[in-house]
Amino acid sequence: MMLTFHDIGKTFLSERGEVPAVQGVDLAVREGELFVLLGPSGCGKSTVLSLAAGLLKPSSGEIRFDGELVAAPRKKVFVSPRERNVAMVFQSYALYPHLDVFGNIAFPLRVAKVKEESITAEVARAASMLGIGDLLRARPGELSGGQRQRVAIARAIVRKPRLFLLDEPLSNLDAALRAATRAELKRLQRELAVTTLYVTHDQTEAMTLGDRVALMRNGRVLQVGTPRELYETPRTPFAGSFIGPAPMNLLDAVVFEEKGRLYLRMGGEKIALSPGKADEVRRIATGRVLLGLRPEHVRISGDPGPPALRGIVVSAENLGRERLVSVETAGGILTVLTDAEAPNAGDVVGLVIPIETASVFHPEDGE
Amino acid sequence: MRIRILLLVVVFLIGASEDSHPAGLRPPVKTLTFAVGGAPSELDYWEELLREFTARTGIRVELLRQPTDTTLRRQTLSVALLARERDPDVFLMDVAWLAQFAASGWLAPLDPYLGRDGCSGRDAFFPRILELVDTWQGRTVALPLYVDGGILYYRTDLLRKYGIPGPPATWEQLKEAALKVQAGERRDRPGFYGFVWQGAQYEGLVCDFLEFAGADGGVETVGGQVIVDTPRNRRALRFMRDLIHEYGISPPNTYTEMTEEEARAFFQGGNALFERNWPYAWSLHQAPGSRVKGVTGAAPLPGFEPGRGTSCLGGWHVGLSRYGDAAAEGAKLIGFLTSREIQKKLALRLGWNPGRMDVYDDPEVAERLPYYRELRAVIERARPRPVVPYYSQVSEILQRRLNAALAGRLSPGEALAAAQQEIRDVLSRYD
Amino acid sequence: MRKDHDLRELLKGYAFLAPVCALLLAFVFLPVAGTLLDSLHRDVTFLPRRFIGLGNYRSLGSDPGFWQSLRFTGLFTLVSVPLELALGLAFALLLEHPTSARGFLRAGVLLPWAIPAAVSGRVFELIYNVQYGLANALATGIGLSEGPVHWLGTSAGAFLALVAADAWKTTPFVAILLLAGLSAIPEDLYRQAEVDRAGPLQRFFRVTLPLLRPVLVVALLFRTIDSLRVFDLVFVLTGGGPGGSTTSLSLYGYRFFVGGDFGYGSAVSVVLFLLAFILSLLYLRASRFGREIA
Amino acid sequence: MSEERRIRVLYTVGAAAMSAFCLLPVAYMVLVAASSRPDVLSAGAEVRLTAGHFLEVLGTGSLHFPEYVVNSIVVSGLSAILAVALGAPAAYAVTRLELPGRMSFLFLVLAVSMFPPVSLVSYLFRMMSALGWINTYAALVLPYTAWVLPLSLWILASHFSRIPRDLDRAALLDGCGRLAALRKVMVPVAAPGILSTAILAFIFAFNEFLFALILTTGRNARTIPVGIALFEGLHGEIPWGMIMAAATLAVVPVILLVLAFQRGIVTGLTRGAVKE
Repeated sequence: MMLTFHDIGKTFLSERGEVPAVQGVDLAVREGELFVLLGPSGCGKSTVLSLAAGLLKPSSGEIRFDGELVAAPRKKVFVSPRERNVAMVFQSYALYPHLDVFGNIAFPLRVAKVKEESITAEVARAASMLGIGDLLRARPGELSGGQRQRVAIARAIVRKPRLFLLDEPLSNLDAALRAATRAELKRLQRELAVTTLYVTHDQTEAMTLGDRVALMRNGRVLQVGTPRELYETPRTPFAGSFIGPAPMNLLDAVVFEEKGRLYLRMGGEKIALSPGKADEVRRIATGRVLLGLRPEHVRISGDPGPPALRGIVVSAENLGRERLVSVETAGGILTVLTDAEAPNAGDVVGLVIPIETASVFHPEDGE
Repeated sequence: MRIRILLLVVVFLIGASEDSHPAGLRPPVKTLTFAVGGAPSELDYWEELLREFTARTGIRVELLRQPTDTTLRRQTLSVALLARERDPDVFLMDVAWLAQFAASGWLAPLDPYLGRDGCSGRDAFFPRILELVDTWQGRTVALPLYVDGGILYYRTDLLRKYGIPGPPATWEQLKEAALKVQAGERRDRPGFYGFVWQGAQYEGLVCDFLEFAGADGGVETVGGQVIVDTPRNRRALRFMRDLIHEYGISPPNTYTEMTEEEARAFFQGGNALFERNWPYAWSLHQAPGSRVKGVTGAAPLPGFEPGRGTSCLGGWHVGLSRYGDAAAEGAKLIGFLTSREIQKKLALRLGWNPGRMDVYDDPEVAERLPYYRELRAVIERARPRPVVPYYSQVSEILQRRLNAALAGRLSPGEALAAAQQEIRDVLSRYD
Repeated sequence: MRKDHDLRELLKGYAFLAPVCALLLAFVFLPVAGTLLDSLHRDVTFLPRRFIGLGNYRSLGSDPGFWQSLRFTGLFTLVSVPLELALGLAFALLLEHPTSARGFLRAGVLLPWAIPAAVSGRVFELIYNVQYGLANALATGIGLSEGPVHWLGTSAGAFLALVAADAWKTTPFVAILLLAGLSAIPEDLYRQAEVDRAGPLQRFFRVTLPLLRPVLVVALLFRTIDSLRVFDLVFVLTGGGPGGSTTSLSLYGYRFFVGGDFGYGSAVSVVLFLLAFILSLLYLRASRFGREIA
Repeated sequence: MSEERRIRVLYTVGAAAMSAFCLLPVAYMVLVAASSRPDVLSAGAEVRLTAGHFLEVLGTGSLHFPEYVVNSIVVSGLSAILAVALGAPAAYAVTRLELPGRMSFLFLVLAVSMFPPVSLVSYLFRMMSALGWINTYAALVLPYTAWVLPLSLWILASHFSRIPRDLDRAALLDGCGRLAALRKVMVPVAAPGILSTAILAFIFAFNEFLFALILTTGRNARTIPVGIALFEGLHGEIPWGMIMAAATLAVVPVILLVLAFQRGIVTGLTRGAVKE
């Protein structure tokens, strides 16, 4: 199923007056795609999910399933969740405490008045897919977090909906289980090939699961793209910092043209840009800019001389497999993520600036 | 599933009815119902009479038992009649609230049935009572089933034992006799009292008060005004209060618990010399198991001057509900109950004094109930309480104020003055 | 404006509320309005109904019976409510104290509240009986008085008898309310107070009582409104006697209905209604009404 | 350790006094009901235990006592069921649906529980007599339901508001309409709460006296409280033995309810008037 949001807005009425939760959201989720909504808490991602589910009515804009209107306030159109044939897995799993696992999974089929024999078969199939075939008689209260989560997913799968909605399903699991479940979820979604909208605040989850990811902040969609695009070409400093193993270094720099070539001066160093990079930068901004350098891209070299940037090591944090080193340079403090041996505080080092993979932003974007 | 329950409930309620068993379901068939209350022995006898009526006329009658307390009996009847219920068809009314029932238009006129097939004409009954109580706006709305007048019961053995010639003619003589006998009897019977009467805060207190006030006292209705605060009435109330607090002749619970039944049980237990009560108590005092069997006499109530005593007209009158569903059968029952034969049975069995005059001349009655001769005179001279529709408000005020005086919270003068003022206010509402 | 609520959804929502509204309108608000209307009429069974405006209320002004019942109802409330709160608090403290028999204790305490007041009224009528009542047996037993005491004889005696019977019936209700308040107080506050070396009494006055204040206010107002409308116990135990000294407003109004004077009786009950209504406004504000549900 | 022991003694004495205060009158009632003479305390030796009073109260047809018991249970039962049947959807709507004006609705409902019965009863009587319902179950069940609804609605609302909202949303997504969501999810999950609300409603209705006193005239709908209040017995002066026997029998239903559902009642009552 193709899901499209066109200029969707949602405002809530509270004591303090109208609060816009979501504004001007345009999304297009393709058939069978696992589309992730990523963003900090309160960015409106869950609201978007609820709007897709029909639990909330949009204040403006239009939502379409396969081109058909399901919600359009101006045209007085609103299809209830029941008729949208949408399945959702809640962060709290929302299992019915008064029913056993079989009853929970069978619930949607029973509501749809499916024949009892086929219910038993369907439930068995869904349960085995999730590896909980032996838990059918158990009560939700007796299950572990992981098991409860699988039941919730089974309940969503069993009715073969045309849209899956998952609201941070892994957030209540412990770290080890989360990684395993993530892989399993990816395999399952691919196998069922159901269009899926997945909400999370965890960028690793977004990167590993999402076919495409929409980064949201303060009710707006900042950027949509494949995980790689978001990682490599963040359009705003926020995107840069939010995605990636460590926050991006943001330094003031100046882009200027000299004899037909584009240069970039940062912290007293003048770096020439390759023609490809020059075109890319010229399209974004010239003059004073914000330069984004990913700590994992910056390399420490023994020789502090040019073309490296000379700096003094301030501190070195041990993150297990890697080290996060902070280096004081003329252009400000730069952090470097390296798996090599970390220099000691006070050492003088040279930083090799990965200009090809750097990002350039408008100064006013980086508030 | 819930919808089905709701439907079941609604159907059940709509079918609900009011007078048939098992519970709350409306019966199609018409039944004649007769509501009456009273002491248990009376209720058993009513069952017997109704069986006899059914045997004779083939009309089935259902007895609706009511509590003994007259206010509660009135309340259940008022609720039924206000709601224009089909039952009861026939019921008894205390003479005190008959006027309100008549004025409210709840009583079907009996004139069409009088003097025909088994029902006596007006002339068979005490004319003064029929005129003053049972006639409303020119029509007969009720018939006296039995009439009452307060009488004085006394222990013949104790009077003889203490050399007292006979029943007292004046309250003063009663006091002397009581003090004398009480002093003697209390040696081995600490709970013995000279005189028991009705002092609790209820209708009975108003009757007793009118009798203490005597022929010259009492409550007059003059030109739409009800007069209660008179010097004679104040003297009577003072005497009543002194009986309890001053002379200690009447027990302390006189003004809290003493009603007809309490007084009867007290006297019947042999704990009192004199008892003021209604004639119904006579047969009970003579019944087996009563400690005063054969040593009880009855006499007219004394007055402050000899011969100036009076008796408060009580008694219950039988009426036909205007909303009943069995008018003709009801009238037959009324005719049956007020017939000479049944009135005689009531007199002999329950000691109820007939509302008709001929029974008093019956030789068997005169022989079995010797005091009836005197009683007829008492009844002919008995005085009714004010026959006005708002009597219950007047009575409520009197009950409260008289009881307050007996309880010592107000002096007799204050009590009557306050009562008079309150009555004047009430009447202004019903001008 | 709520433009995003479409009508159909709203109607379905209100349909859920409709039966409740219908029932309350038909069997509570309509009768109250009707009674209010009746109170503006001379409405007796034996006279035609006539509009007399505030006539009934003026008569009430000069009716000692009314003032007596107003005084009794007020006094009864002033005495019984604080007593029940104090006793209720003591019960709540006892009930909250962990003991093995707590379940039995709570059931035992709930019993008086569950028994209808009219039924317990008859039991107390026997308890106060002069000859063989329990009260006298106890009184003479522990030497409080030599001879049998005539409880219901004097107005003071009847008043105390009513207060005691009412306390017996409703203290459990208050205790349960306060128990909820007590159990809502976090345990570690007490541990903290103990660490600050506060003795049991200080803990009570510095921790328990202040935190219990909101519940106490709710219980106070709840009971005040309840005791203002007392009827069952008075009807059965003292019948308003002796001498009308224990007639409550409800009983006074009732007596006029049964006597066939609807107008005057309605006026009495409207006065009681206004009293209760004003207090209930206080109650709703005091319990910071309904925030949590919303 | 004396302070600790002192506290423990204080509590046991207190608990004993409390239970005596609450249970003595009930025990006295049962004692008099089961003894041959009312003056059981003073007569001492001459008293013998007898079930006579109970048999007489139940046996004497014209006392109609068994019918009062049936009436009380049916009327209170129906009112409790109706109150919960109407209260549950309303409580669901108030806690779950974004209905404008639901706060004023709750206010209106709560205000009702403050009304003194006497200010309703006279006009209610006229309504019922106009409908011809006096002395029928309808005359009591409908006003009783209206009377216990505010408390039931309030308690149900607090029970529903404790159920996680996601459960309700999950039901909607699983294809239920609002009513189905209520019936299939909310009600089963809140079942213990609903049961305790029904029991509370039953006890409140069972306790009602004024409405029953005025709206019924005979045995067809009269309830226990009125039956016992007007109980004059058959043997002249007040038959205390029989009245206490009737009273004992009358309270058996509520005693059983209290013993069986004591915890539910406590939580219900606290939710009804107090918000944790």
